[in-house]
Amino acid sequence: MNFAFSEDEQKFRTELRAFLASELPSWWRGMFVDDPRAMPFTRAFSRKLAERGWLTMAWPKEWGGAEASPWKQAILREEMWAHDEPRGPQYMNLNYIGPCILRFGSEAQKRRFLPPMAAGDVLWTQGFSEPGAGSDLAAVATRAEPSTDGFVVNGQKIWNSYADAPAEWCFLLARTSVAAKRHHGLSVLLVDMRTAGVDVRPIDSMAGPHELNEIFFEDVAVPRDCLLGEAGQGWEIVTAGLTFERVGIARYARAGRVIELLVEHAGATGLAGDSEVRSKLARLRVQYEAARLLNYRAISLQAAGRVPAVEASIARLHNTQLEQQVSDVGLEILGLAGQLTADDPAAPLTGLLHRQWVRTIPTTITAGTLEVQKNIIAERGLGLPRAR
Amino acid sequence: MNFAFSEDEQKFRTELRAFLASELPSWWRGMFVDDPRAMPFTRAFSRKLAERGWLTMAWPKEWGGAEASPWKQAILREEMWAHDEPRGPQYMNLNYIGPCILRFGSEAQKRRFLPPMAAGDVLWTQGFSEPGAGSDLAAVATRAEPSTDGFVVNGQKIWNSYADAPAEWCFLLARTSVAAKRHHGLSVLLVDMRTAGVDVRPIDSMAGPHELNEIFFEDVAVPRDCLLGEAGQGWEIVTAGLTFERVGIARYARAGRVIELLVEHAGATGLAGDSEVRSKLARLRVQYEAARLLNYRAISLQAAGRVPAVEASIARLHNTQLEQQVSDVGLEILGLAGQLTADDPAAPLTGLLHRQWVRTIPTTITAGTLEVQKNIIAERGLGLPRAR
Amino acid sequence: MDLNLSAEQTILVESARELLGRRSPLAAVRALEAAGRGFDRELWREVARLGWVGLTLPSEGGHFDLLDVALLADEMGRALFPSPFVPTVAMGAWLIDAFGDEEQRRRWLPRLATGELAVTVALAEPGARSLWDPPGLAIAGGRLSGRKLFVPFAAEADLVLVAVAGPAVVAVEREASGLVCTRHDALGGEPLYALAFESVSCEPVAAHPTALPRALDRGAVATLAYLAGACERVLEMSVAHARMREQFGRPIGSFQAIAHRCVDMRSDVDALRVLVHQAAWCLAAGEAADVAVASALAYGLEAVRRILRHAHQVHGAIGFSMEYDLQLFTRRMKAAELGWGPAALYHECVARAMGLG
Amino acid sequence: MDLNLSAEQTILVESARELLGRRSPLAAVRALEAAGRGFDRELWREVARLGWVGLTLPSEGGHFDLLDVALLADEMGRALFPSPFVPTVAMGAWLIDAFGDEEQRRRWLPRLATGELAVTVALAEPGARSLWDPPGLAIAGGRLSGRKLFVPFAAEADLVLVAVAGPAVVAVEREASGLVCTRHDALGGEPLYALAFESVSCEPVAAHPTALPRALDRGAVATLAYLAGACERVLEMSVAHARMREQFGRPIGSFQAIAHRCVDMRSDVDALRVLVHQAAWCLAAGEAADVAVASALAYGLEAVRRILRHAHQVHGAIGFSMEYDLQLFTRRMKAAELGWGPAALYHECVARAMGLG
Repeated sequence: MNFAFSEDEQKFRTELRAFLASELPSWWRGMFVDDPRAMPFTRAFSRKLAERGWLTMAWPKEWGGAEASPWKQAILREEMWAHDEPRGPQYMNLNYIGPCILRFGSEAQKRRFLPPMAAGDVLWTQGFSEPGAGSDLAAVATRAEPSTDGFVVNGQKIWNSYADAPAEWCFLLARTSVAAKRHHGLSVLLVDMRTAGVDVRPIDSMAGPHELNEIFFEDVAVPRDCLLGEAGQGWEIVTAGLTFERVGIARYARAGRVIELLVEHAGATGLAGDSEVRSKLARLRVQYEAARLLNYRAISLQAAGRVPAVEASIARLHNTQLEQQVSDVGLEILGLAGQLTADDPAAPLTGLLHRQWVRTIPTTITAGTLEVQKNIIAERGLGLPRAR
Repeated sequence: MNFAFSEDEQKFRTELRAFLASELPSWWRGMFVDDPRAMPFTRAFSRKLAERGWLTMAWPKEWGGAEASPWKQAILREEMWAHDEPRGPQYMNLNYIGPCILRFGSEAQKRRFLPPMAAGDVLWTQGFSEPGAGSDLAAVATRAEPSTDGFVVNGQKIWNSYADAPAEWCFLLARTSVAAKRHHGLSVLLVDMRTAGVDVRPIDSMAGPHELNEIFFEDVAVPRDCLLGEAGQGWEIVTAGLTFERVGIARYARAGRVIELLVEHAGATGLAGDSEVRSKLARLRVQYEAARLLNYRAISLQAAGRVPAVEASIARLHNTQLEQQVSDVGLEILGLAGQLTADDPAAPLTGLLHRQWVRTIPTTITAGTLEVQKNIIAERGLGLPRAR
Repeated sequence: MDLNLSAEQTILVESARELLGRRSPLAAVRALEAAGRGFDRELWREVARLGWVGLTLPSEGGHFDLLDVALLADEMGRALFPSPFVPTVAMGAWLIDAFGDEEQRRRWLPRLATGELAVTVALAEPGARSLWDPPGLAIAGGRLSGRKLFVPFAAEADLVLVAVAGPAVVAVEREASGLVCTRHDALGGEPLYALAFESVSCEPVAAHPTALPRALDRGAVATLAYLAGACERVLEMSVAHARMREQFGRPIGSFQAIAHRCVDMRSDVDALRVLVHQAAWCLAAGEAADVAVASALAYGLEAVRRILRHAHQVHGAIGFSMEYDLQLFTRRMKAAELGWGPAALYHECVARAMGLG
Repeated sequence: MDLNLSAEQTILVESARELLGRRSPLAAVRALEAAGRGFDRELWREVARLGWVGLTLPSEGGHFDLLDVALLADEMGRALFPSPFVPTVAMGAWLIDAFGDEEQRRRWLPRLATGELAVTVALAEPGARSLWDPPGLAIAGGRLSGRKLFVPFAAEADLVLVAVAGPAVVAVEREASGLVCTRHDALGGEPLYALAFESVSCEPVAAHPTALPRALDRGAVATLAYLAGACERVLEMSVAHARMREQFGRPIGSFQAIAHRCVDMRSDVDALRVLVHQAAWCLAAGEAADVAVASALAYGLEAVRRILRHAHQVHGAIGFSMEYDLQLFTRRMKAAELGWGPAALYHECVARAMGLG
């Protein structure tokens, strides 16, 4: 065991911080604010990362990566999350859509889809949830009926982040067989969002723009070569993808940064001497430490070539609850002025905590609710009978 | 609405406190300690209460009560619980076994069973749980087979508090019909524990003596006139009884007393200035206030002639969790010395918190687990579908 | 001791629920917010005609007390009724009635009771962490200068009661010259304003040192009652969703993880409500109320936070879409939690009252 | 960064689990407690022969560090192995090795490593709320007088390392005249003693001001590792019970309320363990360890409390019957929580280290 980063890794972090300091404009507050500059910025920023080889650094060299160690990748992730994720939606490409294509895709699919991701040139959205299939993803009803040259898709997806960004491609979970029950009949299609019959409707959300959309598919033709893996393999692909994703989000790094800013705020306002504030911030720091190390544990397993399915879910439990705690306690520490949004000049920390708080409402819901995470741990991690 | 006790009620409380101050010996620490003086004391004390008309004061005058208001009864309960329940197991007689006999019993049963209770002359135990029927009480398998002059009982009960006190009677839930499914075939029998074939075996428990016993019934003859209500009415009787019981326990009063003693301890040891201790004790006080008022809400409904089924369960949730919090936080405040039991001369507050803590392990388990309480509230209070 | 509603209280509550359900549906609440307005003055006059505004003013025929104010506020919270009920009725009417001089009472109370005169209160100043921070504004030559923040409904109020150093309370006409009112950009749905006073004419209303803290107690209790009502509605929405929404072939409310969240909400709302009733009763009865008020606040502010987390967890993604109503509650409730927090203040009050040094 | 066990560590852990499972079943733990004894000296010598006691002593052939001590302690906690491992190996061996003079090291370490010399530490004094309260006992003319409380295994130890004013550490032979050892009546299963010193001969071991706090850090980390192992076993027992016990016609582990309690336990144990490993690694590597140690303690002490409540709730009534094994864990874990608490101490350490004044 070793709880230190290597010199090389520390140097990489320093470089990244310098890069972020020079690249992030002062107005940058992340993707989920109403600022027309955000989306173009995030695309340009991703291209710059790609130029430095930092966008898909963990991927194989063959596909535009640098085969960087999981730890360098973790450092990259931490720095990005600590700075409001300037890669925007592209973190999904690197973390799980790309890796799923790497693992399950044909040679032709890899050649077609991976280079644009590695170049920071493409936005993807995921099409999993439906009005009738949220936690119960196996109930997906969107139909992909085999046609002569591929599939015809009909159905509706919902809660699709960034579909309106606009996303150019969709990682779609659809039913290719109605005969096979539940998850057995599902497949993943890679759908060009510019195909006729695809209609994206944004859903206005508390958590900010881009968070929620609906996607309607009406007789959307998807060529056969856009089926990922085999027909019926959708559940396996999505499960693997969600595991990648759980490790792929460094919420703790964001929380850690917010804690630092709260400590500064407490120092500046005299609250550092308030015992309740001290104790609450210390408690957050301890939770942060636990969340960070549990992520590191999952990454250590990855680094050793193992799949940290349960460990990733446990890390996610800690990370999501940490984020909620940080935002609740942070607002409490700001007090009255915590209500002010970034647009109010009197907002402390430029409205950071308010922004953070609205973002933590979906935190324990999207990409698998807290309850679903716990069911996974109970069944796969503890061998308990399926919760009914 | 009125949140004050009347002058008359306050006077009653003052009288009770004076009585307790003169009657409780300095060694009294409640029933759940290894002290041979405890059981005889509690019997003598109950008789003295009975002489003053304070034992079954809420019962009808006809049956040895004083038809006291529910509020006087609440005051009595509070003072008893705050002083380690010197009535011992007899609180069960007044709170629910007696009332069940009053409500479901024949005239002859009332004449036979109520006067000894009112005189403080009899101990009862309850025979509900079985090895295979805990939270799932409807699974009771103890058989009461009809015989020519009554029933013959065979089976095993478990976790029976005070059966070894020794209890003279058992309020037994048994299956009189195997044809009727689940709770439909259950009946309540009033069983003389001195009948041949009844065997009580104490189970050694962390929570102290008398807490756990097993009762084995082997061809135990129970006369027909010891069936309470009708055959098959057992579930209805037990459900009513558990509702009586939930209101009948003033855990908050005990917790309130412990909080007072902790405040005194903090004052005496200089901990009163420790901000963490202040905040934790204040938090307990607030929880105490909530638990107390929720009990009062249930009693207000009773006083208005209504059955506070869901309200009693909610009060119980608060009371049991309050007790656990008080013991956890109390031990934490005592620190190192919190480990010491009453038998160690250095034990702070004569080992009170240690005693309190071991008692709170069963608190959220016996008489319906926390989970069962929540299921009741979900189904009956909120109209949610049966939790499966 | 009796925690049941009286027959008269039951009628008050039931008629309020009926009226608010009919006249102030959530669509109307949304429309006011979209229009950038705080409340509907016409509807305010209407409820004033029913006696809701002069409720506690014997001079205006009111014969109710703070407990009844709390019962009404609870119903208003259920409906998220946008109105200056807390500053005007729970705080302003009481300050004027209890401390104003004869002339002030004659000048303001009749118009207040008919809904003509909407009153707000200006408490916090820049840098304040809570509403209880002692006010620092000073009066010089009968004139007021300085800033107040987080003043509810200020743009639509007629009279502003301003907490000043002392502590004391002075009144300023909303239209007085030198008073500038700027809207905050805040998360709650009801408008809050920053007020800048530049040598604004004011008149003293209350100089007794208990006037301001007691007015704050009353405002806190009425707000908590409003929150209890809002929580109740959020619970109803959650239960309805849990019964209707199916996953894995059955209603999600049949899963214990969801059902028990609803139960925890039920348990918290009930506790909050009895604590609020006790605090209101103690204040109304002139009993020692410090522990009761602080307990209700300490419990309530934390309960609101738990309840919102539960409600969103039960609802899933639909809960944070703007077209669904939960967000209206979430934002107002969170704003009230921050507005009256932090809970630690009240734990400290309770600690002092318990005899902890 | 690498949180995986090394191959050598894996062997250490696996062989410890095998040996403890075979040689120290819970029945043996019960028997020692029933006999009023702290540990089995024969078995202690046996594990010493395997190198567990001299683990960190290069002079005795040990080449492991505190992280390995933590890994072993974790296995011991799983088995509730009754032994003076924490005071002797995590604290005593280190104090003597790092601060003792050449002669002391020669005199004690070889016998310590073979299990001949069991060492305990005497820290708390009457009135102390925690083990970290600064010691007040003073040495006069090379002799020690006063009282120490909560000393583990004192009656069966050979050497007592006593914290004295300074802070410093002195050694006292257990059999020294003037030393009286009285057993506490305490809730945990392992014996604790009050020691009364009356002009007892002692010799200085460590006078460096960091010796005692660092020894406490080491003891804390080893104890937390032991607790992590105990929690792991309690979780296993809970899961086994939840799978086996049926109510309403199905295993109770299929109810989310029960399943999610088990998950919360899993999540707490895992967090505790990574925090403990980090703290042990920082101490062993000579890195700044204050935040790491305080975080592990702050988290661990509260986690133990949560885990015990969950475990009992999953088990129901059988969980508090003495014939079932859970109570063995409950009592030892609760005693350790109280022995090393309160968590607030460590939150304050973290606050200071975060730069909060």
